[in-house]
Amino acid sequence: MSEAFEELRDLYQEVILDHGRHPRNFRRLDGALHAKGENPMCGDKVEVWLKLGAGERIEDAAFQGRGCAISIASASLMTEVLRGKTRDQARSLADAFRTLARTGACPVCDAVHEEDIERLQPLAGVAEYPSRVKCATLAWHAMEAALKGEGSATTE
Amino acid sequence: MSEAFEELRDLYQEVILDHGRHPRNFRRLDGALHAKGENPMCGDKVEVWLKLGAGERIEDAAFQGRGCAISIASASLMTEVLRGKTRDQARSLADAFRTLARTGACPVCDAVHEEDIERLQPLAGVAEYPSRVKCATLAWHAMEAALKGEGSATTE
Amino acid sequence: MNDAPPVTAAFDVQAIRAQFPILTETVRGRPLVFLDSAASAQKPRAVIEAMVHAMERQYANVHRGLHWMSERTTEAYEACRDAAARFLNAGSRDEIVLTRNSTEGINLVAHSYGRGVMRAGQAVLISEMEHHSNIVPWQMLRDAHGVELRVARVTEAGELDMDSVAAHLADGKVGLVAITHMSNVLGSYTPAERIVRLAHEAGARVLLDGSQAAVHRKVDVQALDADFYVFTGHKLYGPTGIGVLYGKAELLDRMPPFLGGGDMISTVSFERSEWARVPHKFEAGTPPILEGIGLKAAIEWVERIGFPAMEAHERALTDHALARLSAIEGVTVIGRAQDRGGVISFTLDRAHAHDVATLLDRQGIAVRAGHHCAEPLMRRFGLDSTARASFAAYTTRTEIDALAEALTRVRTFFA
Amino acid sequence: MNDAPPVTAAFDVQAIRAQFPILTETVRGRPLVFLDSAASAQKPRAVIEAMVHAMERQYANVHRGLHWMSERTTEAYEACRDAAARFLNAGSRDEIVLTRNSTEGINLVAHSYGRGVMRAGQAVLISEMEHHSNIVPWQMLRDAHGVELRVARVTEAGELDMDSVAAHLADGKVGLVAITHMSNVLGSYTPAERIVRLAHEAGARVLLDGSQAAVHRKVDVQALDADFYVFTGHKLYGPTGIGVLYGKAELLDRMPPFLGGGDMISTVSFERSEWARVPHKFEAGTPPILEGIGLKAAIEWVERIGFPAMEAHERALTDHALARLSAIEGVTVIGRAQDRGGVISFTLDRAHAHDVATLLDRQGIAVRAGHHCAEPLMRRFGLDSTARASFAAYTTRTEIDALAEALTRVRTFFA
Ligand SMILES: Cc1ncc(COP(=O)(O)O)c(C=O)c1O
Ligand SMILES: Cc1ncc(COP(=O)(O)O)c(C=O)c1O
Repeated sequence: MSEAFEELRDLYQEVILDHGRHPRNFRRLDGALHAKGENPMCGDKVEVWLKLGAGERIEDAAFQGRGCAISIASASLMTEVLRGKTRDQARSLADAFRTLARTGACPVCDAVHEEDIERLQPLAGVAEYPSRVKCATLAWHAMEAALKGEGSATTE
Repeated sequence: MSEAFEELRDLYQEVILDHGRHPRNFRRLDGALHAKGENPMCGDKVEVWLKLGAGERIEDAAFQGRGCAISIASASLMTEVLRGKTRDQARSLADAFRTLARTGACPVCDAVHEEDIERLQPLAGVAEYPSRVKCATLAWHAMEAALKGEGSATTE
Repeated sequence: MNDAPPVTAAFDVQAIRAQFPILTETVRGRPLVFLDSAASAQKPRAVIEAMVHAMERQYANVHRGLHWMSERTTEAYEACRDAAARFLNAGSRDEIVLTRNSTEGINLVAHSYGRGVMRAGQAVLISEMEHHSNIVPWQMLRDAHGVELRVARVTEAGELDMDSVAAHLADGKVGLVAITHMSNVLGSYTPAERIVRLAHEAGARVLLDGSQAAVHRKVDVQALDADFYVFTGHKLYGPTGIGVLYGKAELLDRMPPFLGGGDMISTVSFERSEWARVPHKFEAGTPPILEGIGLKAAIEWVERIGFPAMEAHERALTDHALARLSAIEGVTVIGRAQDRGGVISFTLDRAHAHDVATLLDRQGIAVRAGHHCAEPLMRRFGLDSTARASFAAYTTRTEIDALAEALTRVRTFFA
Repeated sequence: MNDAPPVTAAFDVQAIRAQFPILTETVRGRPLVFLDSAASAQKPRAVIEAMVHAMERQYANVHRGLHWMSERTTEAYEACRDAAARFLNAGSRDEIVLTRNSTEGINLVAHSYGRGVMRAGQAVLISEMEHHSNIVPWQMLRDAHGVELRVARVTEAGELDMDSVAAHLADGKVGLVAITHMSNVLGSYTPAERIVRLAHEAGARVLLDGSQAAVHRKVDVQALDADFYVFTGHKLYGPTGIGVLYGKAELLDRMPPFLGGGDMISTVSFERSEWARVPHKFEAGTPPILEGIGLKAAIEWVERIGFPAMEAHERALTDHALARLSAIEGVTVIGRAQDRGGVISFTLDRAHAHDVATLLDRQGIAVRAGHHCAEPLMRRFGLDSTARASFAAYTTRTEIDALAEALTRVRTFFA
């Protein structure tokens, strides 16, 4: 790949392109916790479903929506890393991810979320593009709304 | 008079101070044409009376009012120079005077109004102080309103 | 105050660029290619210097000061009104109200003409291609004042549907037509003269939103016979914080004031106040003094170049851009109006407009992406968002080529 | 961006003056003595440079741009909100609405709180010493919305009559008290904390007009427990075209929007629009971007000097000026409030204020003369007009001596 393309890669890493093109867990879940997320500024829309299992752990997570590659890839990656998490763990991971997206790093998260943050690392590049941070965090806001039993979230 | 005072003289010539302090024809005229003038921006107020005599010539002119030295002196001088003028002459003199006050000179007036403009010349200095031009022209607007049978004029 | 080289018949884009300090900046390591002038234009040195001159050498509050600095500043600020009157060929400087921006100008008309003069049961006619600033004020008027809101259609080609305009005017209920003079999304001009004629025949007044048009084309409000015309300074190479509302004197005279405060009154007592005469009646509080001084410089700068030269330059750029963009597989340009200016919206297959904009930005190219404050128009074309490139006097062919090449790269990337 | 020398404990007025290019100008052949800062203050280099930096190096429209220039400009502009929140000690940056000036801030509250939240039959309480900008919007509200307008008295000493305030609040009908925090004519401060306490006890909200006060004294809206607070950028050494409205979040949330347009909505369809969240709900259209950047620099400039030093300086000047002016035969200073700042209105026997101002101007001294947009206060004191000298951080003792000497000359002249 030429140098010119290399530049484009710093934000749009292969993982993001891949999840953007082929989102995982792109489906509805019946009888699950559910919330919608919307970023009215850019029109991105996402719906998130969470199925809680034994010990209130997330057994299955899924989403549908439309938007930019960043928001779709972030939602897709999120559904993957959420499996097996308790409510508290999911919320704490959401905080960690928001820090990552806003600042490009999350020094304090290493201890707890090391492995998950590593998987989410490809999205750290959005920190360089402040207006895109909300694309990356949209699904996470919706996920938290679902956990709280709120029907919707907005990242205006 | 010291140099410092000389500076103050370029606008406030002795004639103006004198007419400002001792306005001439400062009275009402019964049964005469009459109009009020007001400059709401600065609060100056003036009333003008004109008595027409034979041949529709101004036989007597008078005023009352309150305001700054410029507006009082201008009204006072006006009542003096208006005597004996026809309506048209008074209007034409008002035009000439406004030019004088705005620009500091009235090249085209010399022929017709030479003598009157010379008497009014002390007011030419206001041209250097654009916001004061309206003080000088207030009475003249009221005078024209009186001639037209309008009750009031404003130089907002 | 202005040392811009005289630009005459020949349009020398490099000489023009040299007057815009920002154009030598780099972004993400690349020379800035600024194709977002429809959102806000960059500022030539003449504008910057006029504002600096005021702040460094000649400044005070205006209108009420009797001292030298105030009188000189008043003259400099009020000269903006003269410049705007000349720029729009208004019948009188008193028909120029200085506002904050187009949005405020439209709100002023919606308030003072809408609530003050229109009656419940009348209608306002807008179109599907309005900017939110020419939609929301009319919705608020509708909801507060019982006025109907009608919407003229836009054709598939992205032109105002004049049959739809005529149909909406037919019952004579429309009191005001408020329509853009040029779409900020599609670049389409609307046939302003015809709109005005039709509207007047149907007894309606017309407000034209010239936020885009006034930047690219000579506007003559008397020739158009427009009742109201608005534009915004920051798109015309001027500062933010200032805009212009032209209104016919007879209308402005009849309208109640908009905001209350200093400068818009003639006398005040607690019982009642008397309004100052037009246009001051509509200008409450300390005005945008520095901005007026900057806008005057911007208008003069545009006049020195002249619209014939600027329009020719922008037309050539637009043709070139349309050709280059259309040649890229997967790129769709939205709208193909006959009469159009240098604003081009497009989509790229399989890539979201936001990703396109970010990837262009990564290559130093600034385009806008989103709904461009025209959500209803997006919906009209079945879209969520588009990317938009827009051109100004300082835009070059090379920059458009850079856009086309970068876009080709983005396309390959997402393919 | 700012090369102002650090000003620490010791207040060095010459070092401050050096930061204001305009102060070296001459007027009518004399060095400028600018004693009209209460109308609008001069601009320090830090403000000029911040605005120039934006125009020359980093500018684009804000909020909706995804590209570098837009993102950086958004950050720079939004930093003004943070600066204003810190400056007023607001609980949150979302409680800061950026307006055009104080006048717009007051109109916004009169519209969105007055029409949107208050009910007919309630009353608004103002005072005899308000600026027209804090009178006329309430008259318009009264006439449009059936709200009563009450006026608290001012004592002969030029202080707000707190008994009168209490009496007007007694029947519990007052929904909003809108009172100046410092008179632009008399220099009197009002006891803002007591006003707020009394008003809250009577169930009323309070808007404080800080156009003058915020320039001279540390304002802490939380300590005051003010519901609304406004100030205007151009009096705080900032540019024209920008002002600040602070409002408690719970109130702003309940209030309907003011102007409609781009940036203040979350979604738009022709049927209805949803408003953006606070504070953006109140900010329609392209905001005053360059002005926000300038105001932030102004706030930081003031903070670097610090109010303790600035207040001490201005208090010394005011005491000196009061002593010198009172010593001139025929000069009457209007008002003798206990708590007062550097704004002094005076009259001169046998000379009209306008003549005084012109004759001072002839000597290079800029003072204001007239009703100072406070006609009712003039009437309260039986006056048509006064001359007014007002002081800023850059004012010197020598300038006040120059005023006193020039005034003596004027007096002799008119004697
Ligand atoms: C006390 C007071 N309130 C309000 C204003 C209005 O400020 P602005 O004209 O900037 O809106 C002023 C100054 O003009 C003032 O001194
Ligand atoms: C067509 C059109 N109308 C109105 C506006 C609003 O202009 P402003 O935000 O300066 O008020 C814009 C630009 O934003 C526009 O393009």
